[in-house]
Amino acid sequence: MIYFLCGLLLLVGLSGILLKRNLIKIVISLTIIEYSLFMFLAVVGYKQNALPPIVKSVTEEVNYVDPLPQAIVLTAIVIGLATTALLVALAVRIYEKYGTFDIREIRRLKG
Amino acid sequence: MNSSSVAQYILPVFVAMPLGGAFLIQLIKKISKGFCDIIANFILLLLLILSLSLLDNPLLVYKVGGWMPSKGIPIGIYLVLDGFSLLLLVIINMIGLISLIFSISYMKKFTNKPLYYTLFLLMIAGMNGVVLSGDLFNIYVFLEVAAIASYSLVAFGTEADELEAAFKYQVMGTVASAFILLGIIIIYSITGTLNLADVGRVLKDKVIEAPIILTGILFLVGFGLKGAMMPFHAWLPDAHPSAPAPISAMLSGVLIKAIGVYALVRIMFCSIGVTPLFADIMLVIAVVSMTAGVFLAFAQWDFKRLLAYHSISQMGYVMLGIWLMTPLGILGGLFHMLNHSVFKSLLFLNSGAVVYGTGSRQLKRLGGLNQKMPITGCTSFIASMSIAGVPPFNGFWSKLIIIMACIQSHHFSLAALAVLVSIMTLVSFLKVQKYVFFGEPKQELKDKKEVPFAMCFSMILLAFLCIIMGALLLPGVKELFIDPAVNTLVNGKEYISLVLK
Amino acid sequence: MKGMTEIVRTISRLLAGLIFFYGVYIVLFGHLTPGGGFAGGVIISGAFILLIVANGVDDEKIKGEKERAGFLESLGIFLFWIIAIIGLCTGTFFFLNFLGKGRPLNMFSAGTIPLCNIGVGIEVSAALCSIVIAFILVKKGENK
Amino acid sequence: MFIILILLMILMITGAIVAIQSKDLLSAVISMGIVGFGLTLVFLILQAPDLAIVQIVVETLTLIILIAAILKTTMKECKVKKSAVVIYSGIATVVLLIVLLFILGDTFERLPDFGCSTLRMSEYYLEQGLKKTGAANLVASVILDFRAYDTLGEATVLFTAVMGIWAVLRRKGRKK
Repeated sequence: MIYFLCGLLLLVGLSGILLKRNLIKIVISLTIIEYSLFMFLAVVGYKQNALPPIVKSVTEEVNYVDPLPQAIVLTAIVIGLATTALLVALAVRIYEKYGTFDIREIRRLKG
Repeated sequence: MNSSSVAQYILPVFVAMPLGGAFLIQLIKKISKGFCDIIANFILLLLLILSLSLLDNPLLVYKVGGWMPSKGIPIGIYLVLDGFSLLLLVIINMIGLISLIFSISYMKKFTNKPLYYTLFLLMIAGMNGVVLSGDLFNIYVFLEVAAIASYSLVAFGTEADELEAAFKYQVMGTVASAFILLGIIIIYSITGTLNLADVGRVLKDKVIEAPIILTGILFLVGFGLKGAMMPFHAWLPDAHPSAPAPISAMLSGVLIKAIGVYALVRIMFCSIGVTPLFADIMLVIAVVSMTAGVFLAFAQWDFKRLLAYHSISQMGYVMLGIWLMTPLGILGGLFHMLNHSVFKSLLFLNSGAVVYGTGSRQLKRLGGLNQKMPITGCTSFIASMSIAGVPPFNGFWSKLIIIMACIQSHHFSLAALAVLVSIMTLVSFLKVQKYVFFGEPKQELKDKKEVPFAMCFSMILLAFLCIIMGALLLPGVKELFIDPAVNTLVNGKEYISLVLK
Repeated sequence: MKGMTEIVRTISRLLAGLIFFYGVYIVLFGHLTPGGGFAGGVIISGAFILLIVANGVDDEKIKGEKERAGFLESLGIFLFWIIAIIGLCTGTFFFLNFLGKGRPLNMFSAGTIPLCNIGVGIEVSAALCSIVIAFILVKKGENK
Repeated sequence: MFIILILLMILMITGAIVAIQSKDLLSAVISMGIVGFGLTLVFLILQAPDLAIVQIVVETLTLIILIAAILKTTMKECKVKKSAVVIYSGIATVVLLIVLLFILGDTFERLPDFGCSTLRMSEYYLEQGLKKTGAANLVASVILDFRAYDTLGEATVLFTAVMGIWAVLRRKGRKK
């Protein structure tokens, strides 16, 4: 059931890209797709009634959550931030040159 | 095996050195502008020599961080170099060095040259990282490094149409990366490991069911978008012409191969395994790219857009060769990938020289440049003949092998189609030669002179390569260079046992 | 870029110091408590961005800031790269954790991990500062 | 705890739909913030404090960047005429998404179910993490020691993005 909801969020983001014409809306939809992937990764790494992977004491044996997907999500979050920042920079310069955020308008002006 | 244990330590240098060069250039860009040129060229020269020195090594496995496997399960990240990745490594560093020599004088028309060198070195580091890595998520990270560097390089000359092309390229690239990441997550949740060889070992005894088929589709869409295969090619005809010439040479010649074709073939052949249905789908995509690319190229009157469409059709040839799944087909596909990277980057460098000299890309406004720019004209003629597959040049040999492979595996219609597409490529490039180089020059082109020495040198070097590449098929040289690459793909699953021995 | 009202300015000046030291704490204790190079670096850059946005700044001064942020960022990632290369140059492996491990659960206990954390923290904070400064400098039609 | 997770996810999905459909860009960006901060809470519930810290701060910075971009340009969404093309593309997209939903749903049944993840590579990280790397925070040990090569690549991604933003936002690209 949880996987299904992550998949639903992915599809909402995908629909945003396919339907919307505004550059900023496309950037928002891309970010939503990435958020759904991070959530899916965190859900895959979860273990029932386990503790976060911080070792409190060296001796006793404790049941921890899987640290590998968390490392992957940490890397992917910063990659998502980098991609979003570059996309927004391009969108600002395109608005400066074309005067609009609408893709069809830009394609018409580009000729 | 001590020779391989010494050669093992060269592997991380391929990624660490361009990264170090990029950071160094940003640190010292205030002190001296000229120094950045020297650093960048020296690093790429060194990388090319190193990659050529690794030619006759068996499969090399390098464990980053020194983490030995425990209970047979690999722990850290593995850098794996076999014949196939060595072929790509040589392509990346060779075309990178030549494009960098070309851009010494070409980039005088652009501002902020140290920034250009930093982004170029980061793209090289990203591609080397993808080609060397034996870990699924590591391929994704270095694919992002190379992709983000190429997005910003496409928008380097901040004109209106270049920004729009870079934005479209980045949106499609990010969607492709999202699909690839989803595929990696599903593989991790099933097999619990990220190492390519370990994934192959776990999946070998699992029956192929819905999740594996979905990861196959996701990787096909993701790497298809990155490699500009036909249904996903929309960004390429805009992105490549608007990039500066050395960058579009790198994009067409190397990036869509290292990120698109190599990663898909490596994951599918060596790790997940190819089902006959998947191979047929890829054959259909290859044929569609091949034919549609040429037809679309006919209608173009912009020099670089025409070359971009031809890139799609030539990549269709490469995919056709590889996905026939026969030893001869794989040999033809890989050899054509090598040839295509040489003559396609030469053609883009020629278009850059034409733009540098005359300032325009429209075929109608150019004419008779042979008198004014003899070197560019001659090298462009050599490149056009080799892309069209005229006998003495390298394009002919690889297309011949692909067509023979098609006939050998009873795909007669595909062989006929390949011949037809080759003829239409020849016609298209004769049109280019007639409009740009032959005939008498127009009035405003009278005072144009030849391009500076650095650009001529790199073009002559590539033209020389175009001519002698045919010799790579001679029995002596073939075993050294092409055969290891073909063997790694022919027995793909050997990779698992070799890496995890 | 003009700043905000007087109340926001004073509060931001008070808070920025606290946020900065909280970020430094997260970076230094990255291997013991949750957080680490990335989280701490982003928090440190949050402190600087709070000052820039709250107090407003004239464009000439901010251009100097951008160059310094760029230099600091290249320095941070160069430090991280040096730590990686040391393993390779001494003939052993690429990212070897060569420093001693010390007693577990105290500050200097994780070999090269604290050094890597510091390098990544500097790089991430300077990178995000220069991203926000670059966006602030975008005028209606002109920006270096 | 399971119910809270589902409620949070439903909140995030509605936030995403509002973000995409809303008429004004600023409210679109703010409702994207709902999705981001909802994700922080999901990370906390799924026992991942590391991710929660990074996500909350990175989400704030994404909002700052997007709002700075919108202030420099315009807040109005572009007007979409209800032409035939728009309706057809809408229907085609909805059909495509439903097909994708079934394919995803089909594979999600076969994945290991929610609670138990197949620990194969990370068993070693859990057992030997403290002994081999000395770091109590196992995620930090995975990031900076077992898979430090990933983090080098990832810090390079951020460095490349900053260089890219400088390349894109500089005033004159070509010297005339």
